[in-house]
Amino acid sequence: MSLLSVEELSVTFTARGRKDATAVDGVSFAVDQGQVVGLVGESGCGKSVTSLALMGLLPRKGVRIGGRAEFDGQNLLTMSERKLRDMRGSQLAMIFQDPLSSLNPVVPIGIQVTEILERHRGLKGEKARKEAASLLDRVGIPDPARRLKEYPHQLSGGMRQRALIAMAVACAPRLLIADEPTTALDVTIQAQILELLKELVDQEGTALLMITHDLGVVAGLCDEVNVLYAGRAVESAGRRELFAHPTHPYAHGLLGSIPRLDAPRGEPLNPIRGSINDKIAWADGCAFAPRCDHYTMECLTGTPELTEPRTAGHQVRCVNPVLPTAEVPA
Amino acid sequence: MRIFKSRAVRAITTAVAVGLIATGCSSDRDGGDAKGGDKDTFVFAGAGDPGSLDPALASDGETFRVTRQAFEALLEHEPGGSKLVGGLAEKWSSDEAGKVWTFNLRQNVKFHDGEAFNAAAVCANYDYWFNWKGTYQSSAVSYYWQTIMGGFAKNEDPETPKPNYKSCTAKDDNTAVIEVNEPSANLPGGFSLQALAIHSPKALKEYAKQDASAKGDAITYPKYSQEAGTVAGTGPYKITKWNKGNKEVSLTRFDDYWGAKAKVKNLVFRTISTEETRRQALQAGDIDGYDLVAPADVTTLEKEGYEVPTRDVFNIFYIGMSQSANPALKKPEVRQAITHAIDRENLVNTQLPEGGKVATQFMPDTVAGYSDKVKTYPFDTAKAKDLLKQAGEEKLSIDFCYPTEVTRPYMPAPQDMFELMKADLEKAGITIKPKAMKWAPDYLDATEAGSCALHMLGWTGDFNDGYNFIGTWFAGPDKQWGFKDQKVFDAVNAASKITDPAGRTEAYKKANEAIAEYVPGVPISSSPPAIAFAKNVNPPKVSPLTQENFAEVSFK
Amino acid sequence: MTILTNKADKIDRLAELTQSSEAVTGTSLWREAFRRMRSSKMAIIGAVIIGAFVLVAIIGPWVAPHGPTAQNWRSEVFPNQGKFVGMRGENWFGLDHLGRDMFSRWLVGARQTLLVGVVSMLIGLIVGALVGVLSGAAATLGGKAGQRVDTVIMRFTDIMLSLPSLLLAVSIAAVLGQSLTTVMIAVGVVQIPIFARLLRGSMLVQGGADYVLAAKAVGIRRKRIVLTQILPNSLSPVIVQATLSLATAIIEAAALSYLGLGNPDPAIPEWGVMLSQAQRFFDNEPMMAAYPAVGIIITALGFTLLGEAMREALDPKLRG
Amino acid sequence: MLRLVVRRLLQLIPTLLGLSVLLFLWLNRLPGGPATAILGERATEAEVARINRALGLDEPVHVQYWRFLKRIFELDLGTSTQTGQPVWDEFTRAFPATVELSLAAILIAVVVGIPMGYLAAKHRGGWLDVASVSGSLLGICIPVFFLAVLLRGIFSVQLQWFPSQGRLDSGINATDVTGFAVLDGLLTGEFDASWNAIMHLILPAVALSSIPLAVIVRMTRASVLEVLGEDYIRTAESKGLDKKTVRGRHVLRNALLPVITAVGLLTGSLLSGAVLTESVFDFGGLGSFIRTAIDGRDYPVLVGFILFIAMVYVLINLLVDLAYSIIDPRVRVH
Repeated sequence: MSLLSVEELSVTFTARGRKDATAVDGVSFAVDQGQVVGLVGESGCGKSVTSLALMGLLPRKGVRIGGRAEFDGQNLLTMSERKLRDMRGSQLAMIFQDPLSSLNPVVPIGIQVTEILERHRGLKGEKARKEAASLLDRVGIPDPARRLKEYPHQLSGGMRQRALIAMAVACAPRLLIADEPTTALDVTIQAQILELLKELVDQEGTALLMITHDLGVVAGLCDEVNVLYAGRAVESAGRRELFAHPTHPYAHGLLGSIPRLDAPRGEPLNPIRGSINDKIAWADGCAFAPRCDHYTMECLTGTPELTEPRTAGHQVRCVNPVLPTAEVPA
Repeated sequence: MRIFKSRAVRAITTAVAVGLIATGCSSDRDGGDAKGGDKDTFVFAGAGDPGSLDPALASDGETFRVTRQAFEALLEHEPGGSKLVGGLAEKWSSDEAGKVWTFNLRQNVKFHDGEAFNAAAVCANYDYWFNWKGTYQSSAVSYYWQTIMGGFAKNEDPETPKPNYKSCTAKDDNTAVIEVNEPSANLPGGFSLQALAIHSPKALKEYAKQDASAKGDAITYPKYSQEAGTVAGTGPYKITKWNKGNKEVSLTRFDDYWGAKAKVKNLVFRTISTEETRRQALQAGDIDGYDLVAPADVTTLEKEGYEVPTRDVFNIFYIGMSQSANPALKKPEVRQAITHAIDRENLVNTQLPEGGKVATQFMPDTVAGYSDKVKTYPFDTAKAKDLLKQAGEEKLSIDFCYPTEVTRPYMPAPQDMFELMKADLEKAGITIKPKAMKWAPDYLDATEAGSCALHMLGWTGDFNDGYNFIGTWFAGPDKQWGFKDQKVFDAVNAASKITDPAGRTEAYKKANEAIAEYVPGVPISSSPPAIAFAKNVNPPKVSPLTQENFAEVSFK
Repeated sequence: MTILTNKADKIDRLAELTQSSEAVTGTSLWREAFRRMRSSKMAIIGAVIIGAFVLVAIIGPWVAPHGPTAQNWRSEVFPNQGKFVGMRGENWFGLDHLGRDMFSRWLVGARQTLLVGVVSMLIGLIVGALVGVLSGAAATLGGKAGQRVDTVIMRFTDIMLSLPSLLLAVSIAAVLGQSLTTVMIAVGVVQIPIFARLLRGSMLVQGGADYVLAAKAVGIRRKRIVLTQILPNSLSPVIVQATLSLATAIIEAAALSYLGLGNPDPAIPEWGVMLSQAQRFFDNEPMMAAYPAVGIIITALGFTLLGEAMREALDPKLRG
Repeated sequence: MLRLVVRRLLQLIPTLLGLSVLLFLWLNRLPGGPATAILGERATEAEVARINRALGLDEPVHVQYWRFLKRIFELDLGTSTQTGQPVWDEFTRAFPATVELSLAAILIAVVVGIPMGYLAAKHRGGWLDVASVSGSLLGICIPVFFLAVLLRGIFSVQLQWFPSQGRLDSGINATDVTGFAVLDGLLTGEFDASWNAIMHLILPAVALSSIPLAVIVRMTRASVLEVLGEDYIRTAESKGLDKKTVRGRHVLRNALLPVITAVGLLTGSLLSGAVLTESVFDFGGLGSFIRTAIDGRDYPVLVGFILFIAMVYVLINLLVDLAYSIIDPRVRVH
C-alpha cells in the first residue's frame, strides 16, 4: 500500500460573520515510496490548503476538515497534536514558497537548522553544528561554517531556499511536501533547486509531493500528476500519459495555454477564458462548466464521477471528456 | 495554561502575595496604633516645606512651627493662650514713652552649642540683625525685622523703612536694655516673634561668614539656613537634620534645656501638601499628627477616636473690596448691600470647623480692642436689594476673585465659600463674574494690586495687639482697598500711639466702630484652624496663634 | 448532438448557479472594517456606551429635575461636620456638599464633559492635521528642501511629545488664565503633535505606495496627488486616534480640575470638576465622588474600546 | 554604531537651541512674575520692582535671552526662586526619586503586561482576550489621581499594608549616598531602609503603571498576532519544534521588538515627571517638584527642567535605537 493515501479530503473555512468557504472539496490521491507526485492547478484551486491540511498546519479554529489522509496506516487528520509534532520534520517535512518570509529574520541560519536536529535527533552543541554544516554543504551552500552564523537577510534567494530545504531534509523525512518551491526564484535558480530536489529524492528514496501551478516543473519532475480544479482532482494520470492525452477540458486547456516551440508559426495560443472565480458549486455540477467550451446540460446535473475514458489509471472527472476525435486540430 | 509564561506569572503573583503578607505583618509591628509607648519619634505633618532653619530669615508659619521648637524669643505667649508671658526674659518693662525696654533675663540657660545665654548674647542678635546688609535687607528675607524694628543701620534701598531700633545694651549679665526711636504698637508683642528669637553668638559668627546672595536670578539663602549643624538656639529640641529629599526636618531632645525637658526624644516635621494625604497618612499610622485639618475631617477623625483638640480663634476671614477696581463700590450703600446680602451664619454653620464665629469687625473677639458696640449688618436679602436700588445699582455686575489649590487657617475651603457667597449675592440681584487664580503669586498679586473688586482674604495674628490686625489694612491708603477715609486712618493710628494698654484697647474699640461704620469690606468669620493627633498621643496645649510647643507631646 | 440545442436555458441555468455560489470579491476597506467590527465584542460595548453617553449629554439638561446650581438644600448638608445627604426620593443621587441636586448636576455635567472632550479633540485634530499634512506633503513631494522642512517640524513635535502632557497643559492654563476655553485649548494642544505625527507617518507610507508613484509618473500635479490620492488614504488611523483622543481629553480635563486648573466657575457642573471637589469628602460621602468618577471612567472606556476596535478592524495585518 | 551616536548627539544641539528660544518666549508670557514668588504674600510694588531689577527682568528681552543662553552653556541652571537653592541641587535631589518610581512602574507594566498581551493574542476573541484588553484599557480610563487615592484608601488606610505617602518612613535613619533610597540601603547595608523604600514605591508605582501597562498589553497583543501570521512561524511549526521553542525563539523574539521600543519611550515619558501620581503621594520627585515650580512661576526651574527633559527624551530615543540595532540583526547591518 502507498505511503500516503488521501481520500475525499475536504477543508472548509468557517470564519465568524462570513459565509463558509470550501477550499478543498473532496481531493483524493496517493503517494508511494520514492515517488514524485504533483498537485497542479491555478492559484486558488486548493492545492496549498491541501498541503497545510496534511501537515496539520491549518488553524484549529474556524476550519472544518473532512476525509482521510493515511500516512503509513495512521490518519494524519485525526492525529493528536503531540504525535503530529513528533512526525513533522522527522517523518514528513515541508518546503515553502517564499524563502525570505519563511525564515525567522532574527535567528541565525545555524540555529534554525540545529534546532530541528536537536528536536528530532537529539543532537546538541558542536555535534549539531557539524551536522548542520554538512547539511548546508549537501544542499550546495558554499562555506557552510560561515553561513551558519549569518542571518536570512544576508543570504541570496537561492541560498535561503537551499537552507530551507536543508532543514526539511535534516531528519531524512519519508515524505517531503514542496509548495511552489521555485515560484519566488529566478529561472536559473529554479532549475538548480529542482535539480537538488530530484537528487535528494533519488538518493534518499524520499517521497515528494510537488505542489505547483507550473506545468514545466511537473514535466521535469513528477511521476504522477493530479490536476486540481476548485478544490477537486479533475484528472490524474502518469506524467507522460497526461502530457500526451490531456482529457479533462481544463487539463487540456492548461496544456493548450502553454506556448510551444514545436507549434506551427502564427498559431494563436488558446487560453482558458474567465477566471477561477466564476465557478459553480461541485454539488450543482461541474465547477469548470462556466469556463468550459463544450459543457452540456449534463454537466450541470450533480458532481461528475471519476471515470477512466482512455486507459486504466488515467482518471478523469468529466461527462464529456476531450477524446481523440475532438482532439485533432482542424 | 501549561505555558511557561503563565508559570512565571504565577511565580510573580506568589512573590507579590508573600510581599504583601510580609508588609501586612511588619506594618502591624511598626505602623499605626500598634506603636507601643516605647516609641521615641513623634512625626508631625505640615502643609509646606520650611524655607529656612533660621527664623530671622522667614515670615511663614511652616518655618516657625519648626524653629519654634529650637529657638526661643525674649517673650512668649502663655501655653494655649494669647497672653504675653516671659520667655528668655523672666520680666520686662518699658519706660513711659515706650522707647526703652528692659529685660530681666532667665539664668542658667544654655544654647544648643554649649554657649551660655546672657544679655551680651541678646544684644549680639539684635545688633546682628540691625547691621544686615545686601540681600538681607530685602523684605523677603527680613520681613518681620522690618515690621517690628523698621530698617537697618545703613539702609541700601530708599524703599526700606527708616530704622526704629536704636540700641541694645547689656546692663549686666542678666539685664538687657533695648531702645527704640519711636514708641510702636508692635511692642512689646514684637519681642515674642520667632523671627526675633535668640541665637547662640557662636552661631551668629558663623552666620556672618556666609551671605545671602542675589546672584543668578534669585535670592540664594545662606547655607547655614539650609542644613542642620550651624543654627543653635535655646529651645527644648535641637535641629539635627533637614532631609529635603524626604521633605522632613528632624530634631532631637536638648538635654540641657533650662525648662521642662521634651517628653519624646525625636521630633520630625514632615511636609505633606494636600489635606487628604495628611489625613490618610494619619489614619495609615505614618504620622502622629498634622495641622490644617479639613473641617469635614474633624468629625470623622473624632468619631474614629483621634485626638482633635480645638484651638481658640485668633484670625479673621473677610471679603475685601477694591474700590479702584469697581467704582460702584465707592457708594456706601453698595458696600452695605453686599454685607447684608451674604449669609454669614450659614457659612459658619456649614463650612467652618466647630468654634468658628461670625465676625462683626476686622479682628477676632480674642484680641484686646474687640468692640461689642460696632454697627452690624445682619443677613437680609431684601434690605440689600433696597440699598442697591437707592444706590441706583440694581444691575450691579462685579468681579469676584477666589484662590484655588489652597487652604488657609482662616478659610478651609475657599472655593466652596465662594460658591455659597456667589449664590447669596446673586439672590440680591448682583451679577458675579468669577475669577479663579492660583494662590501664589497670581491671586496675591491681583488682590494686593487692588485689581479684584471682591476677593477673599484673611489674617492670623502674630501677637495680641489690635494693630497687628486692623493696622495691617487701615492705617493708611492701601491699594488692596483703594479708599481714603481719614476718620478711619486717624482712629487706627491714634490707638497705636497710646502706650498704656488699657487706653490703647479703648482706642482700638473706637477704631473698630469707625471701620464698621465705613464698611471697607465684609468681615466674615473667625475660625480655629483644626489640628489632629493620633489616638496614642497626648497632644500639647493647642495655641490660638498656632504656636504649639511639641515638647509637651507624649505617647500614651 | 445535443450540444447546440436549447442554448438559452443553458445560459440561464448557468447564470443562476454562478450567482448562488457567491464569490468573495474585494469589499472596500471601511465596509470590510465595519463588517468585522460588528462581530467584535469591544466595538459593540464601546458603541453602546457612547450612544448612551451622547443621549444623556443631549437630553440631560432637559430632563434634569432641578437647577444644577440651585443650592436648594444648602441648610441640610454640613461639610464641616461631615454630614451629607445621600440618595432619596427627591434627589436620586443625593445632594452635593453645597446642597445641590447631584442627579441634575450629573446630567448637566455629561453635556459639559462631552463638550470639553469634543472641542479639545477637534483643536488637536485640526491643528495637528494641518501640521501633519504640511510636513507629510513636504516629505513625500517636496524634494530636498521639503525633507528639511519636514525634519524641522518633526523635531518640534518631538519636543512637544517629550514634554509631559500635563506640564504642557498646566503651563498653558498658567499663561491663558483659567477658563473653560483654557481647559479645552490646553487639553487640545497636547493632542496636536500626536495627530501631526500620525498623519505624516501614514502619508509617508501612502506616498511610497505604487498608485502614488503611478500618479507622479503620469504627471498629476503634486497638490492634487496629496489632496486626491494620499490624504484620503491616510485618514483611517487619524479617525481611530480621534476616537481615542476623546477619551484622553475627558480624562486630562479631569486631571486639570484636580490640579485646580479646571473650569473657574465650578457652579457649572463638569464631571472632572465634580470629581475633584467630591474627592475631599470621599470618606464621608463616597457616592458623591462615585457618580462623576463612574461617568468619566465608563465614557472614556467607551471611546477607547471603540477606537481600539476600529484600529484593529482597520489594521490589514490583523485581519482574518 | 558610533557614528549613529555622534550624529544623534549633534542633532541634540539645534533642537535644544530652538527649544531654548521657544521656552524663553513662552516663559516671558507667563503672568505674575518671579518677584512675587520670591517676596511672597506681602511684597510691595517697590520691592517687586527692585527684585525685577536685581534679576534683570526689566532689561530688553534679547539681552535677557542672551544672558540666559550663556548661563545654560556654563551649565548653570540658576537658583530656584521658591527654595532659594541652586536648580541643579533641586534636580539631583528630585530626579532619583522619579527614576526609582518610573523604573518600578515600568517593571510592573512589563512583568504583567507582556504575558497578558501574549495570552490575549493566543486566545484572540476569547474571554481572556476581551478581559485583558478591556482590563488594561480600564486602567487608562480611570483618572490616575482617582486611582491613586483609591489605592491609598484601600491598601494603606484600610489594610495598612503600604505607607500612604513619601519615600521613607520618618523613623528610619537612612544614610544618603546616591539619592536612590533603595540603592542606598543596599550600599550601606541598611536593608530595612531599602525594604521601607520599596514599600513606599509600590502604591505609586502601581498607579503610575496603569497607562504603560495598557500600552504594553495592546502592543504585545497586536505584534504577537502579527507574528503568529508570519510564514516563518509556519516553518517552525512544520519542523515539529515543541511549543516552548516556537513560542520563545520564534514568536516572542520577533514580537517583542516593537514592544521593547515602546518600553523605552514609555520610560522616557515617565521620567519626565508623573505630576499627578507624585503629587497625590507627595513623592518628592520631579513631577511634584515641577508642579510647584509652575504654580510659583519658578522660571529657572522650569527652563532647566524642560531642557533637561528634552535631553532625556533624545537620549532615551538614542538608547532605544541602539538597543534595537543590537537585538534586530536587520538593523545592525546599515
